[in-house]
Amino acid sequence: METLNQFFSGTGFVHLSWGHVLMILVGLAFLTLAIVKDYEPLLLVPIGFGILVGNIPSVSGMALSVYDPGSVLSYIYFGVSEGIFPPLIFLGIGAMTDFSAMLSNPKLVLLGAAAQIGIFLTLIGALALGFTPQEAGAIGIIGGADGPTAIFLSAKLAPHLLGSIAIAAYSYMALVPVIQPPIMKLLTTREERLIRMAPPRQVSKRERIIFPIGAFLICGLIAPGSMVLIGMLFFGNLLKESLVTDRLANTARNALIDIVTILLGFSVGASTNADYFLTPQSILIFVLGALSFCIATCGGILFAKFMNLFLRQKINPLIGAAGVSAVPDSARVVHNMGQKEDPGNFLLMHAMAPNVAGVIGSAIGAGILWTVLVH
Amino acid sequence: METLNQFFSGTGFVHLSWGHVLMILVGLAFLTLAIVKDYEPLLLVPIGFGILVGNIPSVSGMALSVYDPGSVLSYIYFGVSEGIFPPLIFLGIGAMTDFSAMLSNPKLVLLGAAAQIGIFLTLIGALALGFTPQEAGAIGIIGGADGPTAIFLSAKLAPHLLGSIAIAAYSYMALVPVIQPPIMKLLTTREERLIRMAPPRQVSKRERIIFPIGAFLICGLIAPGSMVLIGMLFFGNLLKESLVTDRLANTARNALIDIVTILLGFSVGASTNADYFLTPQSILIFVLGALSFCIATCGGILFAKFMNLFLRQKINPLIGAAGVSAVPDSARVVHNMGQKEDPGNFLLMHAMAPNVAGVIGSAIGAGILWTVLVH
Amino acid sequence: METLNQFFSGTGFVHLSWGHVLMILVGLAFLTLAIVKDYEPLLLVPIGFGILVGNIPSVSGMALSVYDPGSVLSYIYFGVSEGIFPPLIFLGIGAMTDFSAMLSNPKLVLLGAAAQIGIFLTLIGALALGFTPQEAGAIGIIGGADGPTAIFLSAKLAPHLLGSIAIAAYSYMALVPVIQPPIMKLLTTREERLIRMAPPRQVSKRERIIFPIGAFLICGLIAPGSMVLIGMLFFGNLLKESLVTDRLANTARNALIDIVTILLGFSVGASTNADYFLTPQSILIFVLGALSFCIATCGGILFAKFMNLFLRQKINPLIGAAGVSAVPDSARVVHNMGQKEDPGNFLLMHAMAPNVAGVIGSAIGAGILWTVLVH
Amino acid sequence: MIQFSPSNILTGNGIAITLTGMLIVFSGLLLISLFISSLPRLLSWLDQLKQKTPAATDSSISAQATELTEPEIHAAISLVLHLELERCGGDLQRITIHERPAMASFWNPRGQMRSLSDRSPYA
Amino acid sequence: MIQFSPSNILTGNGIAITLTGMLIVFSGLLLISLFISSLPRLLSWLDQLKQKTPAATDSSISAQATELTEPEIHAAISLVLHLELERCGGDLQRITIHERPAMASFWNPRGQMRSLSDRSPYA
Amino acid sequence: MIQFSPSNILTGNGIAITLTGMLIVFSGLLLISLFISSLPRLLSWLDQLKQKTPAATDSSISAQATELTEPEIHAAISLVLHLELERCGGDLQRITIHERPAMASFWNPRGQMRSLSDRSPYA
Ligand code: NA
Ligand code: NA
Ligand code: NA
Repeated sequence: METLNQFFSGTGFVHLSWGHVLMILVGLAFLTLAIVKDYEPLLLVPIGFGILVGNIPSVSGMALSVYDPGSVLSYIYFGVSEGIFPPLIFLGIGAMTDFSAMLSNPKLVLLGAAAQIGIFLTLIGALALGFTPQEAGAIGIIGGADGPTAIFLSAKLAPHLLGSIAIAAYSYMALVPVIQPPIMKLLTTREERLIRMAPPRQVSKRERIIFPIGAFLICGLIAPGSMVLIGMLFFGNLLKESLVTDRLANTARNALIDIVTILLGFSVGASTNADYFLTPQSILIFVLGALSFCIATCGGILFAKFMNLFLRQKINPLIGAAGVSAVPDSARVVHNMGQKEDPGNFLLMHAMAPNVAGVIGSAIGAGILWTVLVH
Repeated sequence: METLNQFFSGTGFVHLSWGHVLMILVGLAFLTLAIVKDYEPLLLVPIGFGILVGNIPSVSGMALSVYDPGSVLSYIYFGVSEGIFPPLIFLGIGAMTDFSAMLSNPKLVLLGAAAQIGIFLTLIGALALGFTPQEAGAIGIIGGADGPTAIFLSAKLAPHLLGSIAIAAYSYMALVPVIQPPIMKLLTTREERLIRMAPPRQVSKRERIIFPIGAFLICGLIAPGSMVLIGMLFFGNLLKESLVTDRLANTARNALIDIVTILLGFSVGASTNADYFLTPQSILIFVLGALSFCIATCGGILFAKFMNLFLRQKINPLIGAAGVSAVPDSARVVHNMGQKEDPGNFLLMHAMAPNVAGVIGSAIGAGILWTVLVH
Repeated sequence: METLNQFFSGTGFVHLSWGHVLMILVGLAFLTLAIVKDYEPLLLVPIGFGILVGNIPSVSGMALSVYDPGSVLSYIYFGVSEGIFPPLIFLGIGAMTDFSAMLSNPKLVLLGAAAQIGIFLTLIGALALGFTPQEAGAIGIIGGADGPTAIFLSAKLAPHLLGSIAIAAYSYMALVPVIQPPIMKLLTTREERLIRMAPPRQVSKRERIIFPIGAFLICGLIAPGSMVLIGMLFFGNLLKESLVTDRLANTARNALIDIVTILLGFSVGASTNADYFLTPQSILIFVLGALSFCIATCGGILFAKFMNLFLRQKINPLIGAAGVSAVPDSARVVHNMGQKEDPGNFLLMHAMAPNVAGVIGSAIGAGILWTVLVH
Repeated sequence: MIQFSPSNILTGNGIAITLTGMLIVFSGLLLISLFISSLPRLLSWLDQLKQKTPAATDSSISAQATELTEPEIHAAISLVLHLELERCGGDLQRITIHERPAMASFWNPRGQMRSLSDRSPYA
Repeated sequence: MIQFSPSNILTGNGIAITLTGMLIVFSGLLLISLFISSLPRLLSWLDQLKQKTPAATDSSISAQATELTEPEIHAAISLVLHLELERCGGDLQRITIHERPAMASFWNPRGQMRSLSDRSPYA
Repeated sequence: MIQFSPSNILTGNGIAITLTGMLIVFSGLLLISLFISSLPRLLSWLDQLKQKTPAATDSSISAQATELTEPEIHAAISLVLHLELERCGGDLQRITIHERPAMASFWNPRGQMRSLSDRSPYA
């Protein structure tokens, strides 16, 4: 009888709070969005199921959750909390990204810089709301629209907010097709949206090989804090473009990135235990995160319009919105909006240029914030 | 001369004891069973070769064995001793298991519960033989007929017995085609063995997607201790069934599970150094393990006969034997025995239902034992 | 302004020394050799890019380099500094190596032993130049012409020289087609180079299965220090040859070895920070390394000529040069040189026998050095 | 060596653990059994709520086993080849493995990306 | 709960960080932009240095779209099959996956290795 | 900078290590050499012990290189395609990758499992 009692006191039902139930519903919502709506399923399925696992109330004395030293989940979460997984994901992304669109149209790179204003204005907002500078930096990086970068910087600057920031970043990345279109419509005229851009020049194999090497040296020297993320991104890209290391590139963009994605998503989800996660801070972080996506989108579009003041060959300002990263969703949003106005206007490849530049831009931004705020 | 002497005193020949020779012969026997008889080669080849490696006597002062801090094998064994590998294997199993057989015939699930009596009666036997409750729990789990579950629970409750328990569990799983048939014959009449079962209904895609989510919540809330194992199993299954995360499921059931299987098998084998392994306790564990398999088989068959007392559509009691898990060997044993009596009787799919239910059942059992005995 | 200053003082440009620039040029040279000349690209691309990353000067206070505790690179480098990666690479090599050439011509195995003289004479040279016995042993192993073995032994005996030794070993392995031919020409007459060897006998499946088991027991008992490297090599080979564990062998020789190669190469490269790497010791190590390759080549060729004094069926002494390992480059060098003299002379398979024997030989050598020098 | 002492069973709480354990195992799997047996009814009830009966779409496909012509066979083989290879190895990203000729145009009149995965959600 | 206090922006150095940050991000990407826009000129200048103009090799290939014969179609399908399968799964090592008959000769008159990877550089 | 001091060789035990080392390396590889040279004899001796000579089974297969008919070529291509794809990517489990139509029957009159690996030994 005692044993039965002891067991029931260890059962999840007894300790289940409303917070847990709420978070389980959030997890189910993530799974539904991913499976039914097909929003970023490769990320939302692991995160969603992880949320379920993290919100089954565990028994005191048993090492179960990501926060219990010695638990299996804590070992997996180690790759998140120490920032090991994000660079490995960047390695795989590098090995699957084609920078040709960017190489053939260098001036579009600047759109990827402009969109990073979202990071810094959100930082200012977070400071005003009472977050410490370190926390504000980690929150600002949500505006980079880049999951691995956000996790990396949060792990370094504000580990206690990592769960909220990661969930916010991935949620809004999945919601890019919902967030961006109204802003894009608001800030552009119909004439602007109709601008067709000339097909860019062909890019040689040698350019594609030299690019990751040179670009890494530039980024690394300018912002050493971005060295690991950017280094892995361009290392993966060199594995792909050099054509002599195909088997390594292939493993990096398949087995390796898949394994890391599974473990990262699952353990980030499992870190959202209601007891730690359901705080006023989390709500503020979600509000600030939404803002940062909007600001970043505005930044990219407005800068494109600004550039048009000086350019003879006009840019379609829609592609400025792709500067937020969220590869390749925001580029696809741009393409679809362009086609809605003119079905013969193919903006996808043009939008890829600011899109991948945005990845580099937010990694540099993260490096700067880490350098300035690490003390 | 001194150096030569120093070297020879460091040679394996000098330190080779009869125990080591015996264990090396055991390793060779495992390899022979696996390669010649084709018994569970994916497990017995790594374990068998690991036994060879673990019983080459190492030199004092050199970090070689799994028990020497800082040795390569100790780092690999870390995944075993901390229970990290078993959930990852469950992830891969989930991504390759089809629960349709079970979904289409819910009442067969109970057979997978009944067979777990082997776990608990063995625990009682182990207590009677003088093992501590923690040790007894870890030994009992051999009756779960589930390698990863056995390793996970031993790592938590009785790490010093982990090697013996893992070897016993995997040995008997490989010997399922030898152990089960006589018991099955003894406990069933020819009429019972001839019972044909109706083909079950079709299972929709939606059922297969919702099942892992719902089943995880049930198991997790009822036995939080099983959360990690069961969570990974159903997470893997959701990756497979959701159809939107094919590439993750594919990696989970191929590269990931293969890498973990190699490392787990090899280091479990290497942990069987004669100095640690050849103890009276190990012999007792092997005896109790054999018993637990027999009891579990009886439990499943007898419960099937008990259910037949109430059912209109009779169950073929042979499939009760598949409730012990040992997927998919015990289901295949059931199928073969059914076909021996009536070549037109196809029991395989029916047997898969209690078979996979048995996996869930023993993971729940492990969760209970961990919760009750962790203190 | 202060922040801007603070940032610029944290920029790489400020801290960039001539040493860093020199090392970056070395990294670029590695990449050029790999991509343009196709010298060992699977190793030199990761190492070369790693050198770039390791020589971006990092900011004090930020955990960036492999030497900063808690940095991402330090976690990856852990697999190098603790010697974990080399055995995993040997696992994959085992799973892709066919020992048939060796099995069908047992006496060629001795050539793989003779070439190990390079290890020990280099050790003597290093002692004479003032290195400690431990350092000398680690430097000598460069003569084993085996990257993983060199890293493994350096990690155990002289971790502070690991970077230099690894870079030297891989550089000279890539340069085997440049280093060996002149020595081979010098030490053989035209008549010797024209010797044709009879096609060896066929090797049965059973021999190929029993070989890794027996050979492991021999090596393990004679030199327990080689247990881990040799154990993994033959374990991988058994996975391949047993034919019942195809899926494990397949993963070991693809996903697993690729992942480890990427991480090993990249982090070894990143460990060559100019501040640690550009020392007089490194230059001595490179000189000694070149010597050791030459001595090893001589050892193999001269021993082949010595064996010819006693053999009726003469060996083509060129294949002695393949005894240095550097699989399969040195075997290919032998083949090409044989074909230059006589286009109808196919030495490749014959050269594979001492080639793979050389791998075993240098692993045994490493085991001996570890045992003797560990104290 | 082997000491059989049934008293240990009581001090070790063996009976209680067994009874509790089997009770929990059975309730867990019973709940799962009830869950999966009610699942089809639950789903059809949800479908009725939605009032959308998208039936009669599958039944229209009827396999016509007529004699295949030569080009049809070629087309079928090539299609299977294409579809399977598309997926094998690296699923969506696999297209990028191909070596590209030095000056190939990455541009394509329909605006399709050539080698960035269509579903890469990582960045 | 939510306290909006703009003074924090100043004490937290927010403006300075923002200005510096955007400056650095822009200079980084501007440098990359300049680098990639000068890359083609740099490369053609290097080529001129080498004085080797290996042009006019690509233009010779002109696709002739004539009617294919039966054996040509078979050959094409088989070739694609062969090439793709060669690579799929395990690239260079993949050849070794096949089960081998017990007594197959590993020897081959042209001296080719059967199963050691042609490019294995690991040992 | 470089100091050549041969005395270090003696204090560092260099000669002894070299002699011992080469002795051990040679004895190790010599033992392996003897092992593999005696292996065929050992195996044939074991076979004689078993008294079973299962010879003359392989010789019966003789390759007949006759002209292939059209359907035979199709069948051959399809067979290779099938066999290779069966294995590529994920060997035994690969069958399960396919998307399944919503209502497909997992049941099969011959009682075969559709998607649980035939050799999964993990649980
Ligand atoms: Na961005
Ligand atoms: Na079980
Ligand atoms: Na060697």
